[in-house]
Amino acid sequence: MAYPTAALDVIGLWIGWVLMLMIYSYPLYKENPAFRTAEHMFIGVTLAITIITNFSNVMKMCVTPLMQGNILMIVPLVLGLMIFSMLIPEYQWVSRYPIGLLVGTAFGLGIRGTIKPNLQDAIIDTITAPTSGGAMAWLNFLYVAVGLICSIMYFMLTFEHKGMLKAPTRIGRLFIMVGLGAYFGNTVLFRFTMLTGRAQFFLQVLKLIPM
Amino acid sequence: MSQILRREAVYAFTGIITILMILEYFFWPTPQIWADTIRTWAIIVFNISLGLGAIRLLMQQSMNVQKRRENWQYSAMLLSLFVVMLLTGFAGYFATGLQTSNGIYDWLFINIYTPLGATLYPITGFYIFSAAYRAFRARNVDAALMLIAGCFVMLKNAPVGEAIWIGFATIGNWFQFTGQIPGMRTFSIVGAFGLMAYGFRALLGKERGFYAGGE
Amino acid sequence: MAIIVEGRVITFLWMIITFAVMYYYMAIKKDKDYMIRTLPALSAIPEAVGRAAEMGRPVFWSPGMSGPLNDSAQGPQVLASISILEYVTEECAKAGVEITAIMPLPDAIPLVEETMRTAYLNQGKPEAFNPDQIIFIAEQSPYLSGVLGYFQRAKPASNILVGGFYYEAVVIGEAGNAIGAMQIGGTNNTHQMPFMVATCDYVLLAEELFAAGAAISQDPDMLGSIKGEDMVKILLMAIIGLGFLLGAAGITVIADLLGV
Amino acid sequence: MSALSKLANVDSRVFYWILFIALMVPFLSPIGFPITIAENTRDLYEGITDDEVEEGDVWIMNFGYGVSAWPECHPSVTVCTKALFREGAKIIFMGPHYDVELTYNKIHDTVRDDFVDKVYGEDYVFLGYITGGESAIAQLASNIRSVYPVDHFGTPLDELSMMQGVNTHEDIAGVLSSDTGDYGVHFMTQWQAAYGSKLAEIGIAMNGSTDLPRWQAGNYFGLSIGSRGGAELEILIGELGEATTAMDSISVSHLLLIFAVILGNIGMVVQRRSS
Repeated sequence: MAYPTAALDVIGLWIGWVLMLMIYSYPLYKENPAFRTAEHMFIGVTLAITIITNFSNVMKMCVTPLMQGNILMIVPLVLGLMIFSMLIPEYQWVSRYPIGLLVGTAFGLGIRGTIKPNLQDAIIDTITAPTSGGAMAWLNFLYVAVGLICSIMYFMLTFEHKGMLKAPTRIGRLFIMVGLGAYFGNTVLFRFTMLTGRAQFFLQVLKLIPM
Repeated sequence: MSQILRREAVYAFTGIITILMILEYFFWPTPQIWADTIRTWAIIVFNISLGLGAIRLLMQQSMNVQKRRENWQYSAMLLSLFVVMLLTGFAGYFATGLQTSNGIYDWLFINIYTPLGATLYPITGFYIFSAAYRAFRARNVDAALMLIAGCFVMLKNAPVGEAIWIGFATIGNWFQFTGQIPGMRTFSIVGAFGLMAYGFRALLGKERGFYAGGE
Repeated sequence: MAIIVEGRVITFLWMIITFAVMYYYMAIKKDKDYMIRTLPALSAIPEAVGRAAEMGRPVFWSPGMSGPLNDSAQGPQVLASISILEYVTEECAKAGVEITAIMPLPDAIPLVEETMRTAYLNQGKPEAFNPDQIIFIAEQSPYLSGVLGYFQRAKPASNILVGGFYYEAVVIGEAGNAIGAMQIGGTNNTHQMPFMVATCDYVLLAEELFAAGAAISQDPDMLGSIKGEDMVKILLMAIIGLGFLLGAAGITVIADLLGV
Repeated sequence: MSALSKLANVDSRVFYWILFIALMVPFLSPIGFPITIAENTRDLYEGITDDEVEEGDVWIMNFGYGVSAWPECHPSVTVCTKALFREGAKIIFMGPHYDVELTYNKIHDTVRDDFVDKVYGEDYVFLGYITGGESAIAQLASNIRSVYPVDHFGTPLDELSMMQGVNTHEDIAGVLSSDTGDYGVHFMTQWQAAYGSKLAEIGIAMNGSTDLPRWQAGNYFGLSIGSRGGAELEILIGELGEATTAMDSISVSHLLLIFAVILGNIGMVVQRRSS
């Protein structure tokens, strides 16, 4: 992307740069009016974008087909508007029907979709012996199977971690800690990459590095 | 009658939809029109329901201004920017079907929303640094294991790790491709069970917390 | 099993077995009261309130950004968090400790208010509850600023950070550390668990959050289904163990069966 | 309090300043550490090149990330878009974020040379914003036109030549989903698990830990993890770009963080000993 030349674009670029500094004045200094201004600007702009984007989506999916003769589309339109009864205490119960539609669909699709990848495929991969990789591959095969059994045992919620269960559940928690540690390490890469993008933008606007 | 309409009918309605979604999957190889209709309606209702959060936020911000609460000026600025963005966006939408066809909306979208959106979320990069420094401490065996796994994965992700010592990448790769698998796979399995438990209770009409004001 | 779509037979069987076992413990064996195992984070709540009483400082509760109650992933976490809030509020009412709730969830406000009012009522102090103890701040960043500002002003002795947290877990957890608060965390969002483990003294991981909610509410259906889940987990562990041994011996019958 | 135990309580802002400056230095004087390719990334690249993709195949590219995650996801999406276009595949762009149009404009910028001889409606289409979570992705598998009656620009799908006869999961050769949220998981549960659709995740590093077991179990045919995956893909396609440039800053910042963690732990040990 080249450095903008049109006046409005250059102004826009520098406004974005200043807004960035206003936001980062919070961690780099402390919570202050500049941060709060930029933050409220973001909420106001995002709110408008949210309303318009969803409005146009409802028009595309529901209202336009309704006006083109698809009478059934009146049902989701009415159901959708029923959700706003949440704002009127004595009619709050009316909103339970659209919520019921959302919850019912979410759980139905969730249940039917979660079993194969999260249970079947996961177990098949865990119990399938390595076909190459020598001793280390077999050690890893043992590690994952034992680790998985102990970690699941940790999440037995109606059996006290005592007696026979004490050792495997304790080991299970350690396997979980290793998982969370690796997760933490990967999260650092994600967060720092986003911040790197901002550091790059900082220098680009100052023309210290190319856009 | 109205009590049934407020409770039992709702739970039955939710349960039936859950069951229909499940039956379609197991008893028909291809999606069915009646299930398509339910899903399409759910998407539209979900779209419309997003307006609820927006209205609540607007009500709160307007109250701040009306009652001159502390920092009400920020709310006034938020509302005025919101109105400008909304009017110009709808002007563009009703003119061409695309809100970004309006010059003011497009300019605000590119030069106010984008930099702020690209700046606010990465603020977590700062906080993860101090969280790692302050909290990532080997207080006990659990924390020590988390610390070790985290550091080796970091040294594997950053190219400098391998440049310093190839062992960092080897050990880091072990944690990435083997070490974390039991823990992470357990969360997927336990999450699947949790979803089935909640779904089953909702299906039986025994899970009522989802509805406004609960039971 | 020709009526079940090919490739989905085992998925169907797995669902039916899970539901049947849960139903058995929810409905048929209802007389037996199931107990949730000791959850250190739950046992630490009286200690957290006692600490606040000693230091003369408030207790703070927040469910995190979570999502709407009807969100199938975040809704259940908010509901479990509100059950825990009831228990914490009762302990606070008993000890005469102030409790403040800051939350960004508009649709859960009635439930939170109702829960806290009931908790004070149960302790015979209905007049001690003030709706202003519940502060609603929408949107993630204002919510964060509000919480951090509250920490600076009130310096709560104990923080209860339980629910569907997003990246605010890092910020609030670390800020709570900085003011020396005792922190009890809990979430089912995997992406925030490392930060809670790092910044909190006690943590409810994944399903432990729902188990804590059930242990407090003593909802028989919830307890029954959790008991049912445990039983199916035992079956699962048996399959993994047997499958592993057979797999090591080159016998793939279980893996093949699971793929049907 | 001894100097060493003070290490455990350095004001966070000190680190924040050092971090932000440290992130900039490599942009001014690049270092360029070598980058090895991970197996999951290679599987992704090989799954969208050579005989894995046929001329005229229709693929979905889901922009499941917003402007804030551009540095993390966009380099990988750029490489994968180039690779698919060069194999003659047709691409449906879509996404669940309000700013998906900005990401669509950006892909035109970062893949400019490959877009030159591509025609909208024949080689690629932009369906735009989608919401509704798992229901929307499940319905997309069943009937694209019920979710998208028209494309982002208001053109009915029936008027776009590449969309003729394309309306269900069966008509889609493969899905590439790049997510900060859950839409990639929705494609897994409602497309890959349900119909065996070919699916890969171009994920953020944070989700790498949950995505890796799924790649190992075969739910994803390939997986790119964060900007590191982007740098590896840039090497595989032979055109270094933004992700490779960012790797030096990643290296510096990661070293800084590990140094701070060590500092914090030393401070803690000293504090324990002295108390």
